[in-house]
Amino acid sequence: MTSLSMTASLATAAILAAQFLLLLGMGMAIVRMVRGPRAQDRVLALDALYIDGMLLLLTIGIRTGSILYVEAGLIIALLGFAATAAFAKFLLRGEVIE
Amino acid sequence: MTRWLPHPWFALCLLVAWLLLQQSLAAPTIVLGIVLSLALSWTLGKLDLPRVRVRSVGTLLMLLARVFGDIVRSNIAVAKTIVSPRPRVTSGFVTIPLEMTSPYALALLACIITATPGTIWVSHDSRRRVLVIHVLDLDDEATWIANIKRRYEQPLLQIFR
Amino acid sequence: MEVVLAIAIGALAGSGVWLLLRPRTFQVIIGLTLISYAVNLLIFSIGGLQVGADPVLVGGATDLSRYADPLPQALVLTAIVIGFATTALFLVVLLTSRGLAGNDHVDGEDGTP
Amino acid sequence: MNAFAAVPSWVALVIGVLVFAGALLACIGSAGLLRLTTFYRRVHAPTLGTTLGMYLVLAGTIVFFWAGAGCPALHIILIGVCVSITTPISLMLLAGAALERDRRQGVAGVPAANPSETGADEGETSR
Amino acid sequence: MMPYGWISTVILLLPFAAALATPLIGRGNRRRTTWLMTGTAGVCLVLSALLFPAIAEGEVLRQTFAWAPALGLDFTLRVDGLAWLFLILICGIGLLVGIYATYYMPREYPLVRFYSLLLGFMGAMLGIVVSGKVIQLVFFWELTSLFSFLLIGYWHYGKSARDAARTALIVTVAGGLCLLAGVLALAHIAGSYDVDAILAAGDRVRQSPLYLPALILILLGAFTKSAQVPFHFWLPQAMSAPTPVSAYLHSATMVKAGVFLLLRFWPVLAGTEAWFWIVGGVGLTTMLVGAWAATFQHDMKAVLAYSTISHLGLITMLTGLGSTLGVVAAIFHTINHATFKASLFMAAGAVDHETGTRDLRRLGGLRHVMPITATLAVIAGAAMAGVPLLNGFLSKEMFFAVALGANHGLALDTLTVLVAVAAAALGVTYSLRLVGGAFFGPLRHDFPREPHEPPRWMRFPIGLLALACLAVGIFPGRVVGPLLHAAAGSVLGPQLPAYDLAIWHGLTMPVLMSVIAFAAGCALYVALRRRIAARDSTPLIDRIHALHAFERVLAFLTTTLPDLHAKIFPGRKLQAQLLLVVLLAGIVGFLAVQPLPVPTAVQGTQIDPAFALLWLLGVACAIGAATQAKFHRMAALILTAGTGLVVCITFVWLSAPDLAVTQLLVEAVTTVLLLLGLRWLPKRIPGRAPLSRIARYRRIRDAVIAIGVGLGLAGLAYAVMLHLVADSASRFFLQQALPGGGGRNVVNVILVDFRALDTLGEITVLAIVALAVFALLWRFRPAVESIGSPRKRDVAAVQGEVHVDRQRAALADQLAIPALLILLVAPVIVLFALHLFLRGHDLPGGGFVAGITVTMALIVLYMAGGARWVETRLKVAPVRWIGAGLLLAIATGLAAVVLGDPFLTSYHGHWSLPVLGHVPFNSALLFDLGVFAVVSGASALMLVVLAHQSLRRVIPAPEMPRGADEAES
Amino acid sequence: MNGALAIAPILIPLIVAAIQVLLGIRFGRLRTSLSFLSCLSLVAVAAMLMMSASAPNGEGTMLVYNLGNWPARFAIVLVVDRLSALMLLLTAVLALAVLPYALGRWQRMGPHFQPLVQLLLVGYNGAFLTGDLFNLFVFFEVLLAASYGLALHGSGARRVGAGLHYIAINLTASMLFLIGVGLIFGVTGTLNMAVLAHLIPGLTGTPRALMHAGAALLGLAFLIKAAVWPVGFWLPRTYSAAIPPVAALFAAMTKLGIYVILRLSLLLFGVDAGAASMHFGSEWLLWLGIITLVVGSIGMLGARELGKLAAYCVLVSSGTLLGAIALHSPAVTAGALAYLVISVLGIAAFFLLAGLVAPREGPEGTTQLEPYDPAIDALFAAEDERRVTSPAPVVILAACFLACGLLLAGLPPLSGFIAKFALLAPMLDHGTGAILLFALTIAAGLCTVIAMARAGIQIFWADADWEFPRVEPGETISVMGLLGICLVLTFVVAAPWNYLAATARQIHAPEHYIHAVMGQATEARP
Ligand code: NA
Ligand code: NA
Repeated sequence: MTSLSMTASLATAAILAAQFLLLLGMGMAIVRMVRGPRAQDRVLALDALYIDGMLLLLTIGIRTGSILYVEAGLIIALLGFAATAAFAKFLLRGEVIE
Repeated sequence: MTRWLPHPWFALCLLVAWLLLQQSLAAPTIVLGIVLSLALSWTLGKLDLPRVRVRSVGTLLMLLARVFGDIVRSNIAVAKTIVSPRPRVTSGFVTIPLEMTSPYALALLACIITATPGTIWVSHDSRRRVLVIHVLDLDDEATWIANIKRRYEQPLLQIFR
Repeated sequence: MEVVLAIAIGALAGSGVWLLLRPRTFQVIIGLTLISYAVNLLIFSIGGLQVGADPVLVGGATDLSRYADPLPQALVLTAIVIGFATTALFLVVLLTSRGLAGNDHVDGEDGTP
Repeated sequence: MNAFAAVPSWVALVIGVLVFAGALLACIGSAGLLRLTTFYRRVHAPTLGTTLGMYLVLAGTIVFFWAGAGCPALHIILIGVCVSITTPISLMLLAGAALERDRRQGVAGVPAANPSETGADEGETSR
Repeated sequence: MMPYGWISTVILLLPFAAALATPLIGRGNRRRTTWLMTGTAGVCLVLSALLFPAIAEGEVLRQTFAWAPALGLDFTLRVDGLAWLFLILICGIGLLVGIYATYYMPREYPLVRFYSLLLGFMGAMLGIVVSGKVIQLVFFWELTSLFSFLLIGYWHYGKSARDAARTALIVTVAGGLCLLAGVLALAHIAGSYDVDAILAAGDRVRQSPLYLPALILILLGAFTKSAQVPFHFWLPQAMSAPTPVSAYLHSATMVKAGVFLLLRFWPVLAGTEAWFWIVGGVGLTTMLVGAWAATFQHDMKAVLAYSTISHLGLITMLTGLGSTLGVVAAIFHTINHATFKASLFMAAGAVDHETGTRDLRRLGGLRHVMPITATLAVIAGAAMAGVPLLNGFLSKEMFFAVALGANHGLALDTLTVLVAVAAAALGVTYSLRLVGGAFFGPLRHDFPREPHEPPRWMRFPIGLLALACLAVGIFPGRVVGPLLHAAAGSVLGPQLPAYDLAIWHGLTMPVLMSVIAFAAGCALYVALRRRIAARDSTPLIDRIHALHAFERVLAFLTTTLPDLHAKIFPGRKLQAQLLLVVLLAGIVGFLAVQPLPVPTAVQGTQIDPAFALLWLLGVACAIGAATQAKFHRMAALILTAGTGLVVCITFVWLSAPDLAVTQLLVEAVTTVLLLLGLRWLPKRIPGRAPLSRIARYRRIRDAVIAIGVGLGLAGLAYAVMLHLVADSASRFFLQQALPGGGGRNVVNVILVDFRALDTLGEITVLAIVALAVFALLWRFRPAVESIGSPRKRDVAAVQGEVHVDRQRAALADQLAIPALLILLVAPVIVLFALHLFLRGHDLPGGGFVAGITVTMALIVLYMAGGARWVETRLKVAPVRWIGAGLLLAIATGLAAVVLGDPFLTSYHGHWSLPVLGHVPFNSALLFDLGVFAVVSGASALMLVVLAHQSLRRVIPAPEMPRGADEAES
Repeated sequence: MNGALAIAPILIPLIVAAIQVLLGIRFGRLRTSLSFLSCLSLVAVAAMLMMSASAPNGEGTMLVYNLGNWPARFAIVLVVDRLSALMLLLTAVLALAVLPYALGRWQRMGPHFQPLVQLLLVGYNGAFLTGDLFNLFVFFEVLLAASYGLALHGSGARRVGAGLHYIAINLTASMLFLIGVGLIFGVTGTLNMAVLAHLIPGLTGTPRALMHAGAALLGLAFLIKAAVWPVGFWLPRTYSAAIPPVAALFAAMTKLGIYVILRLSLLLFGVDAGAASMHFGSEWLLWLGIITLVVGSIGMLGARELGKLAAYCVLVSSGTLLGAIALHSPAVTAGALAYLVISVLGIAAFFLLAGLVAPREGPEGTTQLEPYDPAIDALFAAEDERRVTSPAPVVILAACFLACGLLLAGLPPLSGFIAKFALLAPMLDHGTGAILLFALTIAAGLCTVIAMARAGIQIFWADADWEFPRVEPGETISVMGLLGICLVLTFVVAAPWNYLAATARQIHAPEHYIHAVMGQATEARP
């Protein structure tokens, strides 16, 4: 019983730590976003931010024990690229849609 | 058949994706899934998606396993590079002549190269059949060219002949 | 959590208001976006914050306290959609204005570049 | 509020390790964004998070729901598949855009449109 | 018994009916219009005369029609002696003016408008005098102002006529509005709008605290209408009107409306100090000023106008002195003035008509060519001068008697007498000048036209009026006695004083004063004749020009004041407006929170440090966006997207997956839309120059406001978050979602069932916005300078000589593989959208998110292949989706109405189908399908339309592209 | 089925708009006929609702419609009382009257004019009918979205510039609206206005303070829509830039703000709201109304073009109404309602007319009406006796202009005078502020006369070279129709006035409303 709760709390701590790491990653991405210096750096940072955010959603799912948040993650996975791709295309062609 | 089902492989993939999404194998779900995947693959046909022909499923699976291994290895390598107090970086562009022309093969190669940390697809010239990639830890250009041609291009040529 | 969210709402609203008072159309639209984030969070939070509550009904709805407050969420959803629509329109209007007036000043007159 | 109450202890440990490791990789990837000095180098960094980092977290999640709630939650796999297809799209476009702009601004060291003139690293734009 | 009430009704209605009939009947036919005018006036005159037996017995005739009884507004006609006297004046002079005008007005004029307006005026004037309700009186009062305006402006091609019309309108309407206010106050005191009730409440009125304001307001009405100093200036200017109008409105009738008002309310308002000082003082001043000014005019009509002012002042003063004899004298002089002044106006008109000028300096000796007119003018002029055996003499006598009878203190009484004599003397002078200057002296031959005697029917009205002057002057008791008795009796009632209308009362003080005045007037005329002719302005008072003052006020009101306001409140500036909105929001929000909430012991949720860290990032993104939005738009956009992501994660954290999903999708679409637009915004380079002082001040000010608003909202949010309501409507929704709504996702059930009308409205908003966007960009072409060309063309332009084709191919290559991958992902996105849609009722999802997701699929396809590529392969008709979706959503709701339930009632259950087994069905899903269609259609339409802007490029600009580069320069 | 009549004013234009959208641009005729059909049926439905709302059994006759068959307490409810029926009829008549005007050149200036008008009506009618605070927000947004589209109809630098300001300010206002609704919901747990009114007396301490904050922000949002000083500067520019039929339709929009303030202030902060909340904010409303009135008058005096003049008339009427309803007196409210009706019709007619006499397509700020020049020419210049026969259309236009001036200035013989009288007469009982309002309302009438006379004289009398665009029959019909209604209302006074007086009494007794809505709670499905 105690070992179970011990490992459980250890796992919880690991999840918590993971969340901190992901948030830290997001923070570093945001720093890059602000600093630039070029537009593609910022877009790249946004891409990283989306991925870290998606992973964060999954960890929240684990912490709350709810599977429903996976859908939000799936949306980031499927559509998060749209924004960055649009930015990238914009940088590439000066036009998102030709 | 090809008129109404131009992309059977994709239809199948879509059906699988649908079932995964629904997490159910109930009759209505499957029926609906079939209808949807047929409709969507028909739409893909309307969009002039090139036909795909997978000649060797086995090679494909082998390639995926190899890529997974490469990904794990290069993840660790790149992570080390980043974490090391003074990153020793010798990055650079590598130009690789390619033999293959199939769009699917190229797309898969692009995914593989981009997904593997440490390499990134930069540009491809379809007329001259050359590929430019950027490598984070570039020791020897020739080795990189040889590796990629051997480890990825050959299987891809087999798969999408 | 309440304190954090309240500060967040204030900060978003403050940034938004600052942008709202700027002279360039793009600043205004970003400002409005930020304000609408703040407002959405405010409405969302009025029912109180619940971490780990069930968002959808499980079994019969007997113990109501285990569920997140649905009404504010529904209101925010409507507000988000309407905000999206009006932001899109504002965007198009500011583009048209830029095209017709020749600059991106909110008053269409470019005093200071 | 212990989410692991229903999970066997060793499974909990496995989940913890998987998720932590994945998050660590993602974090290192983001750190790369900061630490690496040029755009062409930085563009490699996020792939840590989109590949192994993500695989680990996804695996942890699948295990968690499988073991905890008994639901297979296989659609989580879809996340992995989608990210693996979509990330290359934006990264390729970004790298292409960077190359295009460098070429246009005449930055030395980027491979010219004529691929035989590919240069080495030293001339890369390092800002 | 005569149906008196109905007769008075006919008298009132007939002119209005005729006025409306004139354009129809008289269309272009001068004869018919003239007959209509004169006939109407004649009939009214006869009908009025029929009322006399009753009036003579002191009866008050009334007739009431229901108009708005609940409003206290009955339409009551009330004819007493005073009203009857005015009826006769209005109709009688109206008849004569009608006859005169047809000969006076230029032959080629159709006169439809003229007679129509004249009839309308006559009706309005009759309306004033027969009003039995004070509001009714104001109603007709303002109507006379209106008709006066239109008649003065009859010859609107001349600037003088236009200015005169405007001045008269503004002055008299202003007076009318004052009258309205005064009358409302009066009625408020008396508790009724009924004239009789008010007349009966005299004591109450005079003791009320509202008496003085009411008095002043009513007097303002009277004084403006009767051209009393200082509002007299409109009357001389109004002489630009055709002469019949001057004769009718500006001598005989309309200007007498003020007098009528003073007499009408004399029993209620008079008898106080205030009345005496204001009415008496104004009347006295006006009398003197008018007479003095009349002496120095050169235009015959101007002389008459100022003399009218003077006589009106005289009448006003008579009512103001407070004696009952004064009232009798006022009424008597009103009659007399109407007769001689109208005939003089008509005579002046005849002179003008025959010679083409009215300037006394250019006229002379007309008695040789127009002897009859000259004779009539002499009679009327003598009446005006107060020559014995004419009516003017009698009323002047009475006036002197009243002046002598005043007892308000010695100095004041003496002054009154002196002024009376002086005014009378001046009256003699200007009468001499008018008649003498035009008709006597040597005949001149330099008139613009060759004068003859005017036509017989043009002389007829003048003659009739001159005859009246004589008749009254010689047989006052018989001719005018009963009228005066009836009129004065109706005002004074039992207070009616004894008076004698004999032409000779013996050698009394008034006679002496008359003689003095006459002699002085003649002497003055002889002495000043030459000098007057030589000067262009009135001595002593020409510096005080009321008209100038009026024009200045007008200029101030229409130019200076608005400019000043625009300077203080820059309403044209968006920033200023938004600043006011935000500031006011802060102020009212702060002031309304009373008492300020104190932190309670209620504990919120435990702070999760990760959550705090998350928001540290979110706030950093927001502030970053705020600072970058000026020069680095793309950075700001990216940072905003980052904030959106943090918001989304917050929703997940706080158990709101639906919100998270929606937020994420909307975020994505908005970002793409903004990005589509970013391309058109001008390039901006961060300036090296330091901020100007004003810019720095603005920034600091805005920052302070922003921080204040942020703090305020944070405080409110904190307070409301901690306050939990036990009995919220949410409980009901949680309880009823499954049994009543058939869904487990309560949020979605609320959206498509409990509060489906909100959702219907929301998709309507989307549809509208899409249509508006479409309409706006329909034919819009971007400004030339904002048209950069896409990069591929620039590359071609820059490196034009080398391998253009190869460059293109290379760029196509760069897109080829991403495009293929996107093509593969797109169907998965659509699949995912349908998944979200179907599960919406039970799990996070629903029509809206599904719709947006489909749009995202479309967006990525457009990005991959370009607009043309997609549209040649897929038939995208988003407008249809919008219409169909709206109809589907409505139809779902209406189905319930058909089944007898309220709109949007939902039905759910299960169908058993052969192969598929149990299939749940829910009508809300159909509604959601409508939502889905509208959302996808609307967002796709916006996207497509925006995307097409890029196709609209006409000429590729030779310059370097802009947009993304802005960030780096 | 009688109940279903309550939703008809929302559904008819919505369905018609959807069909019009579906038809696309090609079926112009059909689209127009549908619009007519919609407006005619709206007038009919509104008249029927009005009759049912004024049914003889007392003043509490209200039609309560529970959407989705859910109890009114929780779901959305539509309420038809005398006031909402009145507003429905007013907008329906307005729309019907304006419709012929737009048939020619105006609607062709862009696509989708007809559906946007219908959707505007959806917004109006929904906002008038709803008994739910958040639903009110939604319908406000419907209205605003449609108004954005219509304000921009025809595009051009001027409209787009004005539209940009209009949208930015209204988006900000919408944020305030949301915050207000959020705060009120947060402390009461309900969005239903009747339930809210029922709960407010029981609030104390912090919740009451928060509720007041919410109400204040909500009020500010409505004040922005009502274009009250100092948050109403957007109006003159937007309205004068919009095409005339649109501006005419917008004439009722500020009145919607007034309507909501009237309804909510009486319902939530009426006599039963408890000492701390009774007449909450009415001092502010009174003074803001007074200032708006003054500013509107100044603007009117200074207006250099006809559209601006009309727009400032809107401000004047807004200020007057706001001040009047702040007095919380049934008699004044009744007068205010009369004034509201007449000013909507009159201003709409004026906007339409302005489009016919003024060449609108100039850059903003073009001086169409010259400022007053105080230089005086000779008093008795020779009369210019040129032969005058104005063409019949110009005479008709001039007559209409005169009628508009009279209506807006509140001068006889048109119903503007009666409305103003009804508004002013009961005002003297209500203290200093009311007397000031009384005086300023009268002064505003004078300012209107000055401004209108200046404009009218210059357009119809002075400039021989003033160009009158060719007037199409539909345009004349619209103007004369609106003015005709006002003329009829001069003579037919008793019945309309009784209705308005009863309306004022009804809304001043909010318990009717509360009972009508909350009494329904038991009848609907569980
Ligand atoms: Na890579
Ligand atoms: Na709360």
